Amino acid sequence: MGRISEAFHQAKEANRSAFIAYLTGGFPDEASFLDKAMSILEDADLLEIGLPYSDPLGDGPTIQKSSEQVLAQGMTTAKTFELISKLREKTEKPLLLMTYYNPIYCYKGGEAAFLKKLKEAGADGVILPDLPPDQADTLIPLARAEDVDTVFLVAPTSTPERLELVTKACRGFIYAVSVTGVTGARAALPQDVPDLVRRTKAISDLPVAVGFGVSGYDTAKPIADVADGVVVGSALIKTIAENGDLKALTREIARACKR
Amino acid sequence: MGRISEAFHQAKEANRSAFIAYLTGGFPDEASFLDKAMSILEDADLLEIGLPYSDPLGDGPTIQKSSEQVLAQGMTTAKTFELISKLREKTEKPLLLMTYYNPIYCYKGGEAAFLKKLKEAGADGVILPDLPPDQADTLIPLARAEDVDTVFLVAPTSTPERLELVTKACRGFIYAVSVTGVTGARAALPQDVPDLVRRTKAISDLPVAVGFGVSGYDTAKPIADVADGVVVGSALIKTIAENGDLKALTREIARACKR
Amino acid sequence: MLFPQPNEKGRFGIYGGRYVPETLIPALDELAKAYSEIALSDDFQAEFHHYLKTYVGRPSLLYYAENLSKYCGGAKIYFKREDLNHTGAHKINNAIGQALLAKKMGKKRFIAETGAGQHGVASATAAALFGLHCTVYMGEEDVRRQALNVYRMKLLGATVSPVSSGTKTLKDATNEAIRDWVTNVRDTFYIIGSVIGPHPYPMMTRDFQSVIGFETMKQLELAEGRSVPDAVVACVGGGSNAIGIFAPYAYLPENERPKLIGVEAAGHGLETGAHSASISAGKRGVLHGSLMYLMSNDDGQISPAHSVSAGLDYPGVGPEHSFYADERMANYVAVKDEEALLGFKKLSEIEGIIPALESSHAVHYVMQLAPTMRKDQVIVVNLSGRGDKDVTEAMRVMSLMEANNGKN
Amino acid sequence: MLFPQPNEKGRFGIYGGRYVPETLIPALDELAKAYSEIALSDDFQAEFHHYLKTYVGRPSLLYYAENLSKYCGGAKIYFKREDLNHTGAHKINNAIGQALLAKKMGKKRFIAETGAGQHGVASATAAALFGLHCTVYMGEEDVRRQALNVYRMKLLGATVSPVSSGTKTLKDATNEAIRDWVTNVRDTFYIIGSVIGPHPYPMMTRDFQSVIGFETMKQLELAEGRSVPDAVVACVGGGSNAIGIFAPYAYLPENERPKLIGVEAAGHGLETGAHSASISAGKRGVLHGSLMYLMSNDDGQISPAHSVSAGLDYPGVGPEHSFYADERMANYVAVKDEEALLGFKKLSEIEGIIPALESSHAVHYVMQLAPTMRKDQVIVVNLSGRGDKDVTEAMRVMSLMEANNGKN
Ligand SMILES: Cc1ncc(COP(=O)(O)O)c(C=O)c1O
Ligand SMILES: Cc1ncc(COP(=O)(O)O)c(C=O)c1O
Repeated sequence: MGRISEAFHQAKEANRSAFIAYLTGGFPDEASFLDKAMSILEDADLLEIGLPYSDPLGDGPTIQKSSEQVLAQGMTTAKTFELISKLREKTEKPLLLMTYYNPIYCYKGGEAAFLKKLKEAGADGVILPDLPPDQADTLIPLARAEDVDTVFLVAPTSTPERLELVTKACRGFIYAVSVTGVTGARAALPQDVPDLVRRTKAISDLPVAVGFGVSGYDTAKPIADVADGVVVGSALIKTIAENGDLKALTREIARACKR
Repeated sequence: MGRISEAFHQAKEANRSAFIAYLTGGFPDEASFLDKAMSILEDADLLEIGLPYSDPLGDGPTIQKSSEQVLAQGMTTAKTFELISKLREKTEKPLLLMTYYNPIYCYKGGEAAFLKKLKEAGADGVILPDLPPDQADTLIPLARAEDVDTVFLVAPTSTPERLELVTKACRGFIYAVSVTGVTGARAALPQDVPDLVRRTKAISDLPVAVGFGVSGYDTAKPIADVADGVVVGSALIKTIAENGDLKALTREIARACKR
Repeated sequence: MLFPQPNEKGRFGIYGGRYVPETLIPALDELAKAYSEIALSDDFQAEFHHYLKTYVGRPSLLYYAENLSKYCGGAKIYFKREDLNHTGAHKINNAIGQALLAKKMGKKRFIAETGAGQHGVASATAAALFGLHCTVYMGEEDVRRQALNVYRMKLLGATVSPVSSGTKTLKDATNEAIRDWVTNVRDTFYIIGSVIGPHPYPMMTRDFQSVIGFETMKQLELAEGRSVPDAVVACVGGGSNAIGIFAPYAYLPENERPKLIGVEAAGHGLETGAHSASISAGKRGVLHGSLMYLMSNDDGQISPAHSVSAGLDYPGVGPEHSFYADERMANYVAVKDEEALLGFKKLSEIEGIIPALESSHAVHYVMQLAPTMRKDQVIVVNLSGRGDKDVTEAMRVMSLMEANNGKN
Repeated sequence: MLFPQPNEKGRFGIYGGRYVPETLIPALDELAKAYSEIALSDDFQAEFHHYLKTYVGRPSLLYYAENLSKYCGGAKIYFKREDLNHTGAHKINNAIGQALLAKKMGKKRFIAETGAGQHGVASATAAALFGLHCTVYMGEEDVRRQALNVYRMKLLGATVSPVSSGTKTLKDATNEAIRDWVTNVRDTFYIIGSVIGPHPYPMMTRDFQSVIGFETMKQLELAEGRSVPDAVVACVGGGSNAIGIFAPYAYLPENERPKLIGVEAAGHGLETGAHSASISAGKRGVLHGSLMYLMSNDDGQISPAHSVSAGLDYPGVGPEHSFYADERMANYVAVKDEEALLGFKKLSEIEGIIPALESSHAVHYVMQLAPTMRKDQVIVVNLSGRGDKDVTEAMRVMSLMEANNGKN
């Protein structure tokens, strides 16, 4: 079992929903990134590292700004890989790279080289917000070969056929998007989240994590009740950006994850 | 013989070209107008009084501005008639009104009333820069009835047919325009002035005065040599506006008028 | 001659004539002769219509405004889309016609006056097309209001000469153009932009613009099975777009004639004196070479006109309109600035067509007229130009108006 | 399907595809289905062409530019006058097509991105015509450069939403529109303004714009006795006007195909990096949902594009152009800012036609090409839009350039 499946397995055993944290690579700056990540991982079960991108069209303002900031500070794909390596030296928890497709496409050596490098750096999986599985016919086999889990997304708008297609292409877990919309902390989430989780679980044995919009206990709790994982990103970034109490937030989420 | 013919006759007798001065009615202000006019008439043989008009499309900037100024000061057609009356009390020299057509057309009682009033005020003639004689078929007989001389203009562009038509409609004198253009003092005048004067005199016994552009001795002299009268307007207005030596100018013109 | 008026003396009834300095009379004689000998020839007409078709993009559409008609809930409203012409207004029809005639006459230089800048742009365009230089006179106030068109004229290679005398608008620009013409009459052709000026200008401009009305007849015949609508509505500044669509209908026998309605600019309101409604609130007088309805005081001093639309901001109106008004061949009404702005907004929002502020006067009027008519009746509105030139000024005025309304 | 490409997977060769969040995939499926079932139906096509004819004013003229042809001294130059369309550019063809489809699909709200503002105006216009609301995303930098069009959109009742992220131009406006769409996908129709975006957009926009090329064929047949010219020139931003005129020629057998030349914006020069020449100086990559030629750095970060013309200021180019380029079905060249401004000035002065700055790139190129060709050869240039929206900015840039030249 890979680290990702293992993490979900352990959470389930502990009657918890897994806490999946997102942090933009190199945010708030290269030096503090590792500290923030390690601090978050004291409470979180998995970490998504975002490859900063110039045109993050699936992201709301919080993550957009964090990307702009770190790019302006000189973040690159190579440096993101380095940060993953350094994290891997400090933790055995699952690390995933969340990236738009163009940085993979443009990588020297292409998809194969990118995935190889990612694996070498110590990552366990990749999340691809703008690459639906039907556009990934070359990437998926390469990822399988490198044993990098491929996490694709299902959405409230997904039809049964799409659910079938997407869940089949996933390894590690399935990422269910809570809202039609972009990333960003929200005060409340739509009513139909449980339905999407149910529909997904009905056709797949993989764990299902729900993300987009989780901002604290109140939004995390109802998700934790139905899903195998809760993804939190913008709320963490915002807390760091505003020098808020990061520890309090991660503890709050972890608490919400308990059933 | 009317005052106008008489004035030309006397000038001719004295081997002079007549000096015809133009002054905008009420310029530079109502109070000083009479003084300026009387001062000018010490050297000039005839005086044209311009009825100030909002849209003097035959005039250059100097006369335009003088009109704008006096209109802003409250000049009206009635006040212009008053000024003529007052002048008539002081002088026996010929007085002519130079006016665009709309103030006549719009006058209460129309052309007839206007001409009657003009005559009563003591004027001897009217000069109509935007009323060619073929548009004056009602005005001309009314003027004849009031014994107001009608002065129309001939231009360098006038064809033989037009010369014929215009000169026939004139009484008092014929106004020959020296240039294709608007009023305004010029440093030099075109070469073809003598030709226009000759062509006009060949078909009419009336005196021919030349105007537009006369600025001083050098421009007046060649006209005086060929024509029966020299008209000076903008140069006088300019001198008054700039507080120049009006006397020196009128003397200079009078000197140029001697043959 | 296409129409029974003007008479052989260049007058429409008593209106028209030639009240200009003698210097210009021979040029007008030459022009009248050239017009009848050259411009009315089949060859010239063929060439003129060739340019209208291949360059201007004529015929302009006759557009059935379904949304607006439904919104008004009465007669069917059609728009004659002069706004789709190259350069964006009806003015180009006449500018091409006059420029082509000038070229045939061997003239070397063009001058023009402009208010909204549309005639200036049209003249500059015609000059570019025929390879001649054009100087455009434009009041300083209009230079400010219609900055976009000033740039366009300059780009087209024309010289824009701002006029600072008088009211600094179209009237004074016209004075200045006439002064230039008097000075350079021998080689210069003055392209007059409306049905004003000394004979033969009002006739000539009317004839060149009458393509609008003749096209409308044909197009309406196709669309509605009859060439004559129940009413024809057009805004009236000098009156060229209105005459262009009226003239082919105006001389029909009275019982066949549609209602012809000219919409003047009531500015801030006729009672305020700040308007441009020469027929509705003026009297007879002479300006720019012809006798017409005119705004002037008892002394015959021309009154300053006012309209939110620079192209209507003119104190006179063409002699032929003056004649129509007296003979009751057409009716003339007036629409205020703020009403025109309502028409401007409404047509933009409801049909996706931004009309010129000038044309917006006609738009507002038709929105009042249509509901009073039956659904089987038909109105044609001449949409004389597009509003791109006006959006900046309109936004400025509308936000001022809102601010003022807020205060009350 | 009208043309052999894209294949059943929505790709032109390797280009195109659907690189978008999963949330949008069902909407794209729904759209693709509606497009083939509704939009390709005879009824829909009839209705679409009815609007093109009665509202847009099509067919647009094919104008023989005699002055410019003589000036260049080579091939005969024709302009396809998309600038005469209602709203002033080719964009309206596609906006009407997509909006009509959206209406048939029961959508309640439109969104659009815009660079020069022409597509925003076109979308706002279509929205007004069909009675729906439209929100237009526009980069803050473009809001400044194209103020006139911002006003126009507002007047048409649209909401203009300035975008301050990234480079504050078209690319970022498109990101923001996609974010809106992801959020409101259930009732919102995204009207994309060029041949970009995920399948079926590039195909759909191409098909709606191909009316330009099909009309050209017919008109050229009438004018020259042959429907195929020797060369076709068009500017390329996203590539919709170019595809519109190229596509009907592009799939002809190679020996019958005219030279197709796409003119990209070389900005300050390809060597400076400050340009928008994705094919001439970019490499493959993914942006806004499809694989295409693109300007990005080694890490795949999108490079900021630059062009004096807001409508070309985009770092990518449609997948079909990328395919044409690889297959050598068309050639792509690049023209610099200052060269485009020369074209802009020259066409204004010599033909009286002020082109959009975008189209001016094609104008400048044809002025280089025509002299190298024979007098019996024919070039058609797609004059994609009019320059009214650009005159203020062009005057500003030209006077800056003159000031700089003065210094050297
Ligand atoms: C669009 C438009 N309509 C109307 C007018 C008014 O002129 P006329 O009354 O001669 O049509 C103008 C004048 O510039 C104009 O630009
Ligand atoms: C007039 C004009 N031409 C060209 C373009 C570029 O777009 P495309 O390459 O899709 O034709 C634009 C875009 O706004 C435009 O307005």
